Amino acid sequence: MSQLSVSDISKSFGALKVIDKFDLDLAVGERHAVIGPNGAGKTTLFNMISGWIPPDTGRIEVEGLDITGRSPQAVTQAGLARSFQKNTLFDGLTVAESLRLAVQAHSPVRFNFLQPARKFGGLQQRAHEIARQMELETVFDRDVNTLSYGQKRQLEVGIALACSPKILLLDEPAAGTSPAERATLVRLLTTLPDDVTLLLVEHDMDVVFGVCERITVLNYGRVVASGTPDEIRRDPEVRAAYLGESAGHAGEAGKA
Amino acid sequence: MTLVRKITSLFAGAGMLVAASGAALAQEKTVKVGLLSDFSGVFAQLAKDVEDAWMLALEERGGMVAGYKVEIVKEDSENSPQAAVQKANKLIKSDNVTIFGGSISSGVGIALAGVADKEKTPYVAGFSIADALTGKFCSPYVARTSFSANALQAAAGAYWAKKGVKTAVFMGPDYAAGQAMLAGFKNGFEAAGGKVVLEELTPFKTTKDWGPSLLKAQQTGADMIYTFYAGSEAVQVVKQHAAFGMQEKMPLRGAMWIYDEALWDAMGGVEIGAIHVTNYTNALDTEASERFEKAFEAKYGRLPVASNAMGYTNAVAIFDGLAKAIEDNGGNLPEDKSKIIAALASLKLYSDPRGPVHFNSSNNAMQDELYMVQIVKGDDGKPHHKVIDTLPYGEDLPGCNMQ
Amino acid sequence: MTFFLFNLLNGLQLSMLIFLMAIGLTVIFGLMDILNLAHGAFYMAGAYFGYVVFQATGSFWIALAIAPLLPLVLGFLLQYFVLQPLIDRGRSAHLDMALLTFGLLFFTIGLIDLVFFETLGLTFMSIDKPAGLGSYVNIGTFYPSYRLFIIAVGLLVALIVWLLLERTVVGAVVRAGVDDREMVRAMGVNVYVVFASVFALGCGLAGLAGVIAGAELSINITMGVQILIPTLVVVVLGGLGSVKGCFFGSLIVGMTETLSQAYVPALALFATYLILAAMLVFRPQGFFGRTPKSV
Amino acid sequence: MENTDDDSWHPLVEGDESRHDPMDRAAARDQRRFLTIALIGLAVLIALPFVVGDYYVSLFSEILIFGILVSGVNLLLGYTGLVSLGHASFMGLGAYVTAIAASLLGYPVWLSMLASILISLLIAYGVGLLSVRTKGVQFLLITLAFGQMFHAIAEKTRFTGGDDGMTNIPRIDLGFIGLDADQDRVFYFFVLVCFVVAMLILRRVVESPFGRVLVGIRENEKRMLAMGYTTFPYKALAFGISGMLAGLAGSLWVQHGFFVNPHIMTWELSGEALLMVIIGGSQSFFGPVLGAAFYVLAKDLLSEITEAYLMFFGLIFVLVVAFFQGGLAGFASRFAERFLNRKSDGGEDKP
Repeated sequence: MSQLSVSDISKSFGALKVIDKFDLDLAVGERHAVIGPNGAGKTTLFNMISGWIPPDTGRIEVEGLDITGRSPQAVTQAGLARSFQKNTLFDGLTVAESLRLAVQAHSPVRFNFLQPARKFGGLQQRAHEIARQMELETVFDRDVNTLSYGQKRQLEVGIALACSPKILLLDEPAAGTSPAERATLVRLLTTLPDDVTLLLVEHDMDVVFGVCERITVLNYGRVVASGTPDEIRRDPEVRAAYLGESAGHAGEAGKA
Repeated sequence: MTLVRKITSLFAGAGMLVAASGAALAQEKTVKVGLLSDFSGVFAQLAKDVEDAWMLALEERGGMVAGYKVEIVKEDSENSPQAAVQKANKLIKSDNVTIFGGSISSGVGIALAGVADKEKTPYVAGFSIADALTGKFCSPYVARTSFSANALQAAAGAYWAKKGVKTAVFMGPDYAAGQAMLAGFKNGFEAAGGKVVLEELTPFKTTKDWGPSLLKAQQTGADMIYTFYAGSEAVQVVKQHAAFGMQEKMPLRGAMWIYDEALWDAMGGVEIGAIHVTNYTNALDTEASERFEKAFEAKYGRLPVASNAMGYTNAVAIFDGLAKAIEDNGGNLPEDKSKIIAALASLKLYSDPRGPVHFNSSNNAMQDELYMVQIVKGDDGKPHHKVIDTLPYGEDLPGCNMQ
Repeated sequence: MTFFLFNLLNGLQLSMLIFLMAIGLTVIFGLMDILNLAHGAFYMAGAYFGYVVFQATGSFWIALAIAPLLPLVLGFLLQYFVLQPLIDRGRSAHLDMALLTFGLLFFTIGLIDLVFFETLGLTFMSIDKPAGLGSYVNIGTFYPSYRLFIIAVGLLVALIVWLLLERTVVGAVVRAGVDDREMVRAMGVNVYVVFASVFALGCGLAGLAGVIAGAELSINITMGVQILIPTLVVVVLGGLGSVKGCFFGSLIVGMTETLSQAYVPALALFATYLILAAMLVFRPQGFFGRTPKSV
Repeated sequence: MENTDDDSWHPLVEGDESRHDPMDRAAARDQRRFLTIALIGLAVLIALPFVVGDYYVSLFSEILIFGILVSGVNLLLGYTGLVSLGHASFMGLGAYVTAIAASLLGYPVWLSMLASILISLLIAYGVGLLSVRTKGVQFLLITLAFGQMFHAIAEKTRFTGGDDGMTNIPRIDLGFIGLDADQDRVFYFFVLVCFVVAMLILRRVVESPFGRVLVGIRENEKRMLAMGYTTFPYKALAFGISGMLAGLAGSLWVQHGFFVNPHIMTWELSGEALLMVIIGGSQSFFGPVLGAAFYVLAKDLLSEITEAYLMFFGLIFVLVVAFFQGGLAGFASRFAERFLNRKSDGGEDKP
């Protein structure tokens, strides 16, 4: 059984067909990227899978459980966590508090309103583990708004990861980062636990080819191609439609 | 000055020890009297009128009652029962007043009656006309120097019915006082053969437009509209009534509040010929009212209005009641302060500007004199009051069960 | 039947008065995200200043022409020199501005109380209606001509606002800004001047409503708060930022208040709030509000 | 990243659940700070009635009652980021329930108080379920609408005296410990006990996992949804708790003044509660209480000078919102930090 199965979903805004009969199947532990030019419908696709926008047609399943049209929180509780393209963080809280909230969301104590939270040390430990994993240990007690941009992107991913997801959806984690920060990010993503399935939307080909083993190319809401990084690089249609100049560059990066 | 008083009173607890030892040194005997009135809010003007009258009454007594120097402590009840309770507590506990009075709003009056009864400190309502004040909430510590809602309006209702008015629409704000006024008017009017064909109570303080109510009144074809509105609501009702061209067809009648002198300007000039009931007007020509009028005009440079007279009687009752209680007690303030109210209620104020008024001993409520007043154009071309009739005081509603 | 028609006229009159208030509030909110709770204060400023001008000149028309200028100027200064700089310094427009202008409303009420009542001893004031509008016309029954005047002014303002927004360049900028605030910045217009001008116009209209109401109702210390609540209800009913919604929202509130008072007085206190609560529960974005952007 | 001596903090040390978690230094520091302020404050409040005059004892009872109300309001405003303009109606509800039960139905006051607390919790929770679907301006207005409706009901209800209200409402009977609550000093201590209990409960709530969720909702509700929190019941319960505290305050208020009428339910009082919270400091646990004290005392002083005291509060409020978001509590804590930092090079605290 596949971990995430998306079958035949479509979405239109008015006359504009944003996603047209999209299919996707992810196996457990698969690292998969969706790429495509701006306006290809990647973010809409993400929003549909993570429950923010209901699809017009089609069906989405997590481990065989139908989550089509369910609320974002229900989708996350079903084991699918996402990050955001634009930082969606808790500016007034510390890194520790942010991660702890994410951990707590999947703990039975979350609605406990009469015992001090500090009694539940496990939450804190798990939060710290995530911070270590995301290389945010040194800023663990700092306010989020004092972090560097790259650290904020790491925290974006960290918060999603702290939800202990089976499937992790990352929406352009490298958007706006420097090359050094991108390298860190690639390193972190490659060390994700094996049983976590990863679905990535990303513009930066270094990250895509560095992390993913399968790639789907989207253009005008339709799948143009799907395959391994090598297949994608070779696909003439992809080259024409999308990769263009950057194909060669990406190819080199992929080999590197 | 006042700030110093605040700060010293803040530490009055600690200061009490000192004060006790020094008390014997005090030569002059003083009695503190609280003037607690709605100095802010919709009744601010009335409260100011009451204060002016108090000061006149105090001046006439040389600032003394029965050998005690009178010290007035003024507080603002903000037209809010909550604030009134708080300020009354302050007057009683921090300023140690012997007696307090002057209130305007009925809601405030009822709240204060509760405090007075609880704290065993006399309270004399000046303008709070709710029937319940000297009915359900009556107490040996509470007296009232104004008429009650029922007595005034029943008298007015009976008057109009006898004048041949067969049908009337009642309009008023939908809260306790408005409901009380309606009941009183209806009692008197229907007992004398009239019929209230529409009872139109409008949301209090939130009504912006009386058009719908005036249209409804028109529909009934009644002989007159009888109203109880005060302040800005009165201004708006009178203006809109005129704007709908109803002055001829269905005249607007009511008590003194609706055609209050203070509102004439805001109404854009009062309607000549309008008639209302009142318990005082400066057009009265009794000896007592002429004397009051002269004294008031000498002090303030203007003629007194009904609220001045109400405040004056209030102050006179308090001061003379205190004097009587002190004299009855051999020159000292009585321990049992209910004796002050008892002394006050036994006063016969035959030379009050309002006319010969007296208290009803069973509930300490004043039995007033009532007049029907018309607004006429005077020789100076300005509107004036003219007394066109006197009418007998109605009855206070029963309900007082004083132990 | 005529009873019903005249009630409709009354309702229309009240609707237009509220509309004059609400239109500024809703455009300001749509464009700048500021819920200007001080709108009631500008209404008061118009009425009180109108009274002063009227006392000085004896003319309703001069008061009507001059008095709205005070709230207009004050509104411009407030937005340009206080609110916008604070927003730029990172104050959340939504919450902080609502709270701040709420404080400003309290301040204005206190200030007016201090000046007009405590210092000048004036409690109830009014502006005399001009000759010709002070009386009534016979249209089946006597109907106040001033009410017809209010209706005319309201419709006229609605028309002008509509033309301004739909047919002028500035209007296009404002409309674009209501739809997408970022877009205006990208257009290279001096956004701050546009913002402050729109804010000022809204406040000026509130002041105009104040002068008009000052002649029909009475000028007193509670008038600002009294009109503010139905105005807020209108803005929410119509959908925050929606001009069309504002117009129809005004009609709904004005008609509800008038008709409930005429036909079901027991409900008069509740009717508007019931509609508001029901709507917020079932359609939080308002009748004409855009559905909130996903996410 | 300095280490304080008693917390031997290291990431690899296992969490010790019997004590507070050694890793959670911020919580520990916050707890120390809370206890310090709470103990000093309590000492002052206990000593107060022995120092000040009768009137001020009753004024301080009022401050504590408002303190309960505004701390509840702050659970929404400061912790959850929701501005309610309808809390006066829950205060009024609590007041009316006590008045009706104790005065009309003749139940003992303590039972009436319990009824006030329960009923205001339930009704506020119900109103919360309907209101928290909205946020921001809409939330402000829907709470206002509910508040106005409650006010209208109170005005229209004849058996509670309509606009006149009810008077002569008894205070709690403390005869079983030989005390008479009709004496203001005794009543003050009764209010103080209620206040302490309310604050302890509130402290538990804000410190709990639930309380942390509220803060998360304030900071970024979208992310909370994405994390898998169904935020709706959290907000509704916060609204309920907040309304319950308002109900308790109302129940005490009616005993304090022996009186209740619908004016207690006006939205102006809800607005004043917001003033108190903001002036005192919405980011701090005790800030609102400080704001209540400031408001009541300053109003008392100002009303001696002018009846237009609203002008000053309006101005102070505007300045606080614009420039001093921490309010009085923020001021105090900055002052205290500077003072403490000079004495010992202690770590910096987040207000």
